[in-house]
Amino acid sequence: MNRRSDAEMAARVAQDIPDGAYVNLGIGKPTHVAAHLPMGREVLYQSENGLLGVGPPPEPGREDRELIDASKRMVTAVPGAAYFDQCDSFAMMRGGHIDIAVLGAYQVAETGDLANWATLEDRHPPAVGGAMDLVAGVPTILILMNHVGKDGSLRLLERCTYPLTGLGVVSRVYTDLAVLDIAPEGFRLVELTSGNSLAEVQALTGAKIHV
Amino acid sequence: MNRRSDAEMAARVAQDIPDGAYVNLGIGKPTHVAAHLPMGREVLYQSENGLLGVGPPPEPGREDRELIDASKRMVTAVPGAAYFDQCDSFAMMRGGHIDIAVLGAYQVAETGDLANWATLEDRHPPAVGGAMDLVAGVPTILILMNHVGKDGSLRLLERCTYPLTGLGVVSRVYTDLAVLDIAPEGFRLVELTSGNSLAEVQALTGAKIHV
Amino acid sequence: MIDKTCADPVAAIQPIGDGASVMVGGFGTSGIPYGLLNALAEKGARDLTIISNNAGEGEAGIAALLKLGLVAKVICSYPRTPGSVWFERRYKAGEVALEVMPQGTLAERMRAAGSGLGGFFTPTGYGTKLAEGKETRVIGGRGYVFEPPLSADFALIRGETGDRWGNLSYHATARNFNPVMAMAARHSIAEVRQVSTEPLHPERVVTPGIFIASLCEYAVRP
Amino acid sequence: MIDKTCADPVAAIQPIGDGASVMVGGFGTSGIPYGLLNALAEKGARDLTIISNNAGEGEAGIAALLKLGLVAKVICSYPRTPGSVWFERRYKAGEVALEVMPQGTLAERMRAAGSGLGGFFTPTGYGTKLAEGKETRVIGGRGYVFEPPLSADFALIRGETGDRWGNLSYHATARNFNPVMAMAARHSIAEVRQVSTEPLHPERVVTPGIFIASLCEYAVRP
Repeated sequence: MNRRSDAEMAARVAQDIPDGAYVNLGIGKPTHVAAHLPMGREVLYQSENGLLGVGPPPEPGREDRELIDASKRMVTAVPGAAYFDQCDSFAMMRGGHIDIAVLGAYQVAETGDLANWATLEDRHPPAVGGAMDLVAGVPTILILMNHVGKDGSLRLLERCTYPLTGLGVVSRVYTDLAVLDIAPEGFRLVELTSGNSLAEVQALTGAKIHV
Repeated sequence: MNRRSDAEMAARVAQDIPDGAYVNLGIGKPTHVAAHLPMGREVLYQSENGLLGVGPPPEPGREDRELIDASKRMVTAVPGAAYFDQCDSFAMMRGGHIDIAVLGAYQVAETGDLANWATLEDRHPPAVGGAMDLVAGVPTILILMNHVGKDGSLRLLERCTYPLTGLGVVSRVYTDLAVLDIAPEGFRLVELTSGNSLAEVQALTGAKIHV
Repeated sequence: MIDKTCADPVAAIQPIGDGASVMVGGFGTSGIPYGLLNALAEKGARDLTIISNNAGEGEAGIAALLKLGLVAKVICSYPRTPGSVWFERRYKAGEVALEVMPQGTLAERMRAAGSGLGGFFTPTGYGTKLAEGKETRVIGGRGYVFEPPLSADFALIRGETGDRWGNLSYHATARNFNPVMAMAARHSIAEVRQVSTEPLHPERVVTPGIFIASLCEYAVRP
Repeated sequence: MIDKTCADPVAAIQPIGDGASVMVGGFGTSGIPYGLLNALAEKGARDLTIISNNAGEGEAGIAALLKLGLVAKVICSYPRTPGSVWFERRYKAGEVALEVMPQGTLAERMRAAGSGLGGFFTPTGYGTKLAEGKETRVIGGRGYVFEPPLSADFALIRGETGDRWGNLSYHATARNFNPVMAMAARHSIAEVRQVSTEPLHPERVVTPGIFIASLCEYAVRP
């Protein structure tokens, strides 16, 4: 199988982010999307902890440990940025003001259900953060994930088996193997990673891929 | 009958406002309370339109038509003041952060019910403003009013006949004739305006005054 | 590139058509977007629902819309300002509908809309005429009234300084309803005393630009 | 005269006793009132309920309270920060109770408490495990969960500059939960990098002093 690297997946997501969009990038892989935005587009990234206009990491010697993103990494603020408190930050999410959120996932169902905050095997304390608020309010939820789990488990399914983050919320899934829309009939193929056949990808998908 | 003037009534209310209090003064007569605060006390006055720390009127030549109080008169901001929006302003009221509100009234009942936003005869459109929010949240509601209406109607009653602003919300009533607490048993005498007898004041009160 | 600036109030209010619901910032005469309201009066969009704290005074602003007969309904908390003659005239003639609610409830219903909430319970107005017909609930021994969110097609906002991203600062008590209306409406239009070519400092932004669709300069102070 | 300044964190946290519920500002390591938390750890108040976004990391702050066994319960949204070893240890040993809720719901419940509301309906978490056992309602075709207000005995706040009236400004993303916690708790205590002898400019105040019971200087940056 040909697989998109993490950077290639992030770059593919970035292609779909239009000029002028307000975008929340989830912790982990989604944070890399910003680095791949095509030239000529101005996008404002929101960080749930109270910043609209997240910029790149600070230059050495200019770090500010009180200016961080949701992943708790030090960042900068771009021109046009604003700071605000948690209430305003989550108003932006729940109120539908943020256009797009890019999130990771454990599982996505063909109905658009998303599971990305807890597994069944998890021995750590449960931790949800802002994920449920994002999917409750942001109109376009893009998922960036590996198509298959490290243990070989299928992750694109008819129904999620892990606890849900939200019901019917996902718009599109970007994996190392394919890009799939959530359509009324279920997963609908947008594109295969070059060199893979539909049959190969279908075999690694727990629900029908419609073409 | 001996009657306190408006200025004397305002000064009497001001005696009861402790140092360090956060106070909302309603439109009309209550706005005059600030001018009578005893020396040595620092009180911050809130104006519902978004100012905590209302100061005296501006000196000539220093007016700012965008710095006004709830009565829409130009004011100043004292040292320690803050501006904020309507949501935060009403959070201060409803959330119990403002200590005292001084309001006018059409009628007060011995149960502490207050009617101060509409009458039955009123031919104007109804207008409520912030009065209901104040009485819903501010723990101490002081009422500054004339004991008897201009038409001779009684205004301190067993039950209000006008539409209510709030139920059981009044702490104390200051009139031109007396100061009365709302106690479990009803109106309880605090003091009579000097020179009046209890019998005289009782005759002008629509509910029993307990001593 | 993000650039939400518009040439002038006329261009900014262009999307507002007949039958629109329009939130209008301001309290008394402070923080009212007179430039946008003048442009709207000139355009003559009809059958408007105006949502504001007051119902206009004098001859300008909301009063001008009422005078021209462009307003079908007013939703507000305090329509009885001295000088609200045009509202009184239209109201008494039965030419404009009125919905009155407590000022804090008006603000909080807007915030609920802007924040994606489905409604809230407030103690304000419990047991009064303004709660008649509404769902109530006793919580912890206190009575509360259920209030739904309040959105609008448009909001007209008055700010002090704005930048091309739509970030706004305000001046003194001209802030009042402007920030919450900017959140609550589907399309929020701001006039500012000054459009700055430099971005506002991120600590000084009161309304982040995400809540603003377009802005224009209108330098006249009230 | 209003003067809410305290000599130091030890004096400021003096009212906090055993069994108190304590909101703690901060997200990650930004905006955490380390000075107040250190003083609280030193005092050794026991059986605390800590309400915060995270559950501490490393050895300082909330982690120090957990290490010392002073915490009976944590209410938070995200206790699984890398380095939250003391929380994990106490949690796995059954020595600390945990209540997890979505981050926006945590913030909004605090705001409801601070604003005198009786609760609200949020779409967040509808249909998920975190909504189990909660009242739900379908409004306009969407599902919502009822959430009650969340208050606390105390809040520990980290600000940038404060004045004797308790007015606070913040620095960058250190703002986070601090303003809403200041509103929500019955007694809010702030540490600030600098107590200013001049009043803050009224346009620059983020937390008006009415929400702050006392404040002290703690100049150490994280």
